Amino acid sequence: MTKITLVEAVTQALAYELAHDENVLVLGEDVGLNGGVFRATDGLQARFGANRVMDTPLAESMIAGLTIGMAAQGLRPVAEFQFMGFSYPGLDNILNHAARLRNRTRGRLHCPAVFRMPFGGGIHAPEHHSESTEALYAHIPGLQVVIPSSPARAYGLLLAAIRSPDPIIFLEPKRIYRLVKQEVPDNGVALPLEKAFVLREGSDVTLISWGASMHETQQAADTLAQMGVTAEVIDVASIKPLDTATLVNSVNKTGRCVIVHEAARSGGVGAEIAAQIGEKALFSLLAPIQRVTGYDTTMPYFKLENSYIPSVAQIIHAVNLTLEFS
Amino acid sequence: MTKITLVEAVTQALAYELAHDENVLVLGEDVGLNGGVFRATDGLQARFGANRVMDTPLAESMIAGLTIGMAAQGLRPVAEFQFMGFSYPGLDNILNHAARLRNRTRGRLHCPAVFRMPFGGGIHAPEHHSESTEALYAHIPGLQVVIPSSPARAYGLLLAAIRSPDPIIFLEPKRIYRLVKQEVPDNGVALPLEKAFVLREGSDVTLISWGASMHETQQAADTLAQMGVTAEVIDVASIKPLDTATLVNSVNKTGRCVIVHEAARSGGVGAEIAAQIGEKALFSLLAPIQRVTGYDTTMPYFKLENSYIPSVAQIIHAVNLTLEFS
Amino acid sequence: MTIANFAIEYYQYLKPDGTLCQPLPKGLDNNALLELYRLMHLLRMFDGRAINLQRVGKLGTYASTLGQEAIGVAMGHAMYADDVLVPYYRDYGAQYQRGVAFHKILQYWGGDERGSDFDNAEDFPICVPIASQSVIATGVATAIKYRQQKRAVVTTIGEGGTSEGDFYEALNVAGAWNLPVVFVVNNNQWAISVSREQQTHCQTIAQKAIAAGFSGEQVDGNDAIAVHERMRLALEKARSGGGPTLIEAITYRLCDHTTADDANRYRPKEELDMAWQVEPLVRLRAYLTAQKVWDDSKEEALLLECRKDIDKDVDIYLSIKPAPVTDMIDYMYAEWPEALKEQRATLLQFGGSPHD
Amino acid sequence: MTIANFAIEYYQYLKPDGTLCQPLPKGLDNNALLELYRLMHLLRMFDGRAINLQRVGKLGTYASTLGQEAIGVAMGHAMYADDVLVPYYRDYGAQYQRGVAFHKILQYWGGDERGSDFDNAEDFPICVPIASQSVIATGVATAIKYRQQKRAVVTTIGEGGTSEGDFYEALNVAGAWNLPVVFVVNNNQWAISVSREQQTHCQTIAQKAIAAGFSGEQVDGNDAIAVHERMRLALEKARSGGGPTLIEAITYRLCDHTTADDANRYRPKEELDMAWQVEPLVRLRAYLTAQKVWDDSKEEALLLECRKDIDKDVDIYLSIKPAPVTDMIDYMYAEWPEALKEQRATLLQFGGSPHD
Ligand SMILES: Cc1ncc(C[n+]2csc(CCOP(=O)(O)OP(=O)(O)O)c2C)c(N)n1
Ligand SMILES: Cc1ncc(C[n+]2csc(CCOP(=O)(O)OP(=O)(O)O)c2C)c(N)n1
Ligand SMILES: [Mg+2]
Ligand SMILES: [Mg+2]
Repeated sequence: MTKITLVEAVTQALAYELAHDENVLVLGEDVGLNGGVFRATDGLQARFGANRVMDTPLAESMIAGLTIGMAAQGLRPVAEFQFMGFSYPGLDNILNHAARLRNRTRGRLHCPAVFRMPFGGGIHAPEHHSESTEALYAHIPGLQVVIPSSPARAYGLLLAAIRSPDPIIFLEPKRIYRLVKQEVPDNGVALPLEKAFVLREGSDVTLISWGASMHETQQAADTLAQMGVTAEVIDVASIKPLDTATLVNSVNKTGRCVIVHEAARSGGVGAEIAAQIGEKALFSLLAPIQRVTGYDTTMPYFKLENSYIPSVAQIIHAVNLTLEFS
Repeated sequence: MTKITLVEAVTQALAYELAHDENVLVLGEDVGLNGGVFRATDGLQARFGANRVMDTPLAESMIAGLTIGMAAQGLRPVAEFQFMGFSYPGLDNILNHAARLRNRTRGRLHCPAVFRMPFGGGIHAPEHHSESTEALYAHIPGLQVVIPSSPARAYGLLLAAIRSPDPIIFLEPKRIYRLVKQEVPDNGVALPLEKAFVLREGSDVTLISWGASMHETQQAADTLAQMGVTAEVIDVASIKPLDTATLVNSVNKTGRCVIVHEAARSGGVGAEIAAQIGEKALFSLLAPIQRVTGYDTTMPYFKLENSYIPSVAQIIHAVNLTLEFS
Repeated sequence: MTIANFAIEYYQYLKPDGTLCQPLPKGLDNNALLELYRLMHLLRMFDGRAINLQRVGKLGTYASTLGQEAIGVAMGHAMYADDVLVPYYRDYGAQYQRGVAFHKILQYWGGDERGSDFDNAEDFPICVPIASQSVIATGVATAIKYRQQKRAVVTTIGEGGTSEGDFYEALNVAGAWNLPVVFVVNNNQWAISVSREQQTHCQTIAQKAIAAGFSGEQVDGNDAIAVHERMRLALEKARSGGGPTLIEAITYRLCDHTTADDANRYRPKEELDMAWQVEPLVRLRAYLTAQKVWDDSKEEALLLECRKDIDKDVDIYLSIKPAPVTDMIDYMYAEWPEALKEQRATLLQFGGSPHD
Repeated sequence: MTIANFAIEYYQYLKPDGTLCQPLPKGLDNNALLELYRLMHLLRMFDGRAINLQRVGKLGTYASTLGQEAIGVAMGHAMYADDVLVPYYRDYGAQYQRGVAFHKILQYWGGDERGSDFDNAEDFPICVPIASQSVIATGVATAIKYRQQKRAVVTTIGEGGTSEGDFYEALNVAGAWNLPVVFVVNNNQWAISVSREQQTHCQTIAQKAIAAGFSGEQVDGNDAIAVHERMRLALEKARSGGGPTLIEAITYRLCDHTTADDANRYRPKEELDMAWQVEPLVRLRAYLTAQKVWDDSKEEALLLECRKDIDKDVDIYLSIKPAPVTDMIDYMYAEWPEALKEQRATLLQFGGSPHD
């Protein structure tokens, strides 16, 4: 089997569902002939036709509303926002309708839609192309927010998202779109949506992250291992709802916790995780939870973005703080 | 001096600034002759003219963008979104421009704008009129988010917001728009924007809240006092940035903390507060921090809204949990 | 060099005095007109009752349709059952004909989500965030087009709402994709306190369709015949692949914006008086009377019948048992996520008993 | 009954073969045309250099203006210094004339915010979130109107961007408030891979102004003379209280969307070949040569002079010292809030040395 990248796994999942369910449609700006600006929909229009893989006019609120209308009719639309930084005009429809359709009709209608978007920095992109505002979506009741951080999880989680009867925000960490390749069997097997993934077991500290920062987090764990510190590494994957049990169990075991995310610190998803661990595992904590995050500033243009994105050194420093705490 | 309500204090602050600074303008849907649907701008158009108090077409993204353009020209526009639930179409411009204008031009331009909106439930309003999504705004770097919970703080904080050289999201808890009256001298004296207000000192537990929930929080403190428990009550007021020092100092003193907010729990501002207290006062905590919040559901229509809004009983229960913790 | 020309047409059949200004469209015989007349009366009476319920504290804020009955009623009558309605909040006339009982409408404004769980499988509930319904309607239309069905989508909006970007984005995609959707604008001259003239510099709202490359037209929205006929044609066009239409129906909001509003603060009294001269019921009654198919005794009987119908629905509404508080949780997801189950327990502990 | 009529006009002076189809507008003499020609060359050369810098890793993604030089250059030339420009990302031709040095434009695309701290106190920086510039421009215009100044605002957008709700909301308020703003659409036929025809069903983009009740017109966007004259008139109208204008400039994106794009994936080769036949520089050169004010030796001298200018700016760009990492914090607020000071310390500890 050939190995594929994360973005190729996205394409593979889309192709699988397009082939197996005629209710599945893909739509967005430039997703057709151009295959999306990251090529996530490469070849899909050629294979499935322009009525299944649709280039929309340039209007994100419309894309959101259109998707909701289609979903309410029982289709399973997968909409792409070209970059997270351009998703906000769609927020109103997502928050006020997608997230509520089932509830406000008491189940008469529902919204089995997926909203995909690449997010995060680190690819030397222009202004507004490097956002990590997953916390905005994660706060909205009625949504589920899922972030894959490996090709296999991209494939399995995207399948699950498309098959879900409820709206899913599917955030793709573009910095690791092509970072690693993995064998991902195209077997149509979905992964569970509400689960965190323990990527590595350890007993000294729990490292919690998601998306592209998983990369630095795992590197930090490698380095720590060489220093004799075994870290348990958890990919949250589902930032809404959180698989609190998995996180708490780990911290109960290790007594130390470092949360890593690229998004701005204040009100980031790390805060919710820290709060929940504080609620459920307070007296297991041997040291305050550390958050290694982006700053409360706009993501800088690319010349300074590496200074913004949490680094391996920062993670290790934070782990050391938890270890040294007396 | 006559006593005035919170919403009247808003009007008084607007009138004061309109009278004293010709760069101040008020704009929004129905803010003119109608005086706003809550009468927050009552009489202002008659007094200051339709070129200072402007009814806009019905378009929130435009209202946001218009406000930014005006502010960049050195005006001090105060825009009203009629309800928080209708503010989302404006989010894109607020996040991508208002919050960034100074930074992305390295100070060449800036955005001294105020975006006012009534928020929260409890007034038996129709669907979509009872939102508490302050966490969305509070996560956006470059914004300050301020919430008054008394007439005096409404007046003083709104003056400060209008005079601020940077964009302020000013959230008005409509449930308490007319709940209490207070003497509020119209002296043009602003309150500091970055400060939490200790409303009541106590030594057994710290109660932290903002907006309309301050009401139940203070009631709970009253009841607790009768039970012999002295609660320190803090009105956060500035939910972005947080006056962490005031919050942490209090918890260091009391050892117990209950955070109350009406917004949905997951990713609410309570999470950030809990996380920061966990970081800075972990070993002062005698019990896990309790969050008394709305549920992770859409704010229900008004028949069920009282079951959603945190109640005095819930707050007292939470305090008891912190007290009983062993 | 002129490279493009556009014209906006205006349609009217029944003048305010009850005489025709052009022959009746075929298909609309007296029986059909009697039915439209009956429905308008029913709606107006329902409307008055709802306002009364609100005044005595038995209903929340309510948006009246007074004076605008011809639009909803004619629109609903022209639609087929398998068309889809994506309404705004003044479409009870259409909703009623499509399976939405009046007690459901009361329930909705009574603060109970179950009001939107009505007897129509596909129609959307009332939309409050203005203009979002427009883009959603294009999605419904896209689904219909994808499945190659011969059905149309109708979506409505106030003239104020046409200033929203969503309205335009919807028109634009409907034009670009030739979608089977009819956009109906209830131009009742006011958006709360903002007048039609303050809202937009357009001579007509209809011409906003020109920005999307398809046809818009104006119709006398107090003329049930005209609204019906233009709707019928637009629906037919949509169902048969002819694409979208924008219909601006000129009417007047004889009521306050909602029961939470006091229009006396901003609306000139003379304007209101003049609007009462052209309202939709009187003229249709005049026509039917001239046709000798209507008289005072029939009117009396009709009013009685309407009252009975509405009494029944009001009774149902008032007797509805409160929903369990857990309803606010149980419909959020197909299944309430495991991770959130604790919250359900908290709600059960503290949510109190259901309110009524 | 027809109640409204609209027409869209098209304007051209200079045909692709370099001959006039109508007399030169007064005010534009040969000297002015020579200046426009010079600026277009300078811009095209800058553009090529920027692409080269990107190819060798000295610049980030860059949006080229190839083929669209007449728009920015003529627009910038027609504006007064105290007008305000709220641009999108293909307006270097105008920005350059308004105090934005080429090295600032390079710095912007080079990933450095200081590129938007340029020598113009009021103009906005390049706008990336499409169509948000349109609404912001209406705010600038509102400020100007409020202060009763005789100034105009110019804002630009691509034809794809006109599908955004923000564009329409901006037109609508500009019409409703009679704002001094000129909306210029660079219709280069493509929005990345989405063609003009897929984007909207409109015959013209100009007609979108009809939806806002003011006039829109089409101009040959490869004809610097036509763009200049129509801009001049629209600006004059705006400054003198005549309200907004929409100008659709028809051109072609001879380049890829940006350096991150490969237009060969979607753009027909024949279309590109045809577009090269009507591009803006050749025709103006033909005209000036026929006027005997231009010849090969002048062309050579001009190119040399342009190269020198651009070399200088590229050198400045390449020699700029990296910004301190704390810049990302220090410009967020007038003063970095007390409550966030810890974060500044963390940045100083871990931000590393500035990158270049
Ligand atoms: C997005 C949004 N903004 C604001 C509101 C508040 N609001 C409710 S109705 C209304 C006026 C609507 O006027 P119009 O579209 O003309 O419809 P009408 O009520 O006159 O039928 C406003 C501003 C809303 N519901 N949604
Ligand atoms: C709101 C928003 N959505 C999407 C994008 C991504 N994007 C950048 S340019 C572009 C195409 C723009 O086409 P057009 O408006 O015709 O301008 P052109 O680039 O052709 O000059 C898109 C989709 C964006 N920048 N902003
Ligand atoms: Mg109206
Ligand atoms: Mg284009």
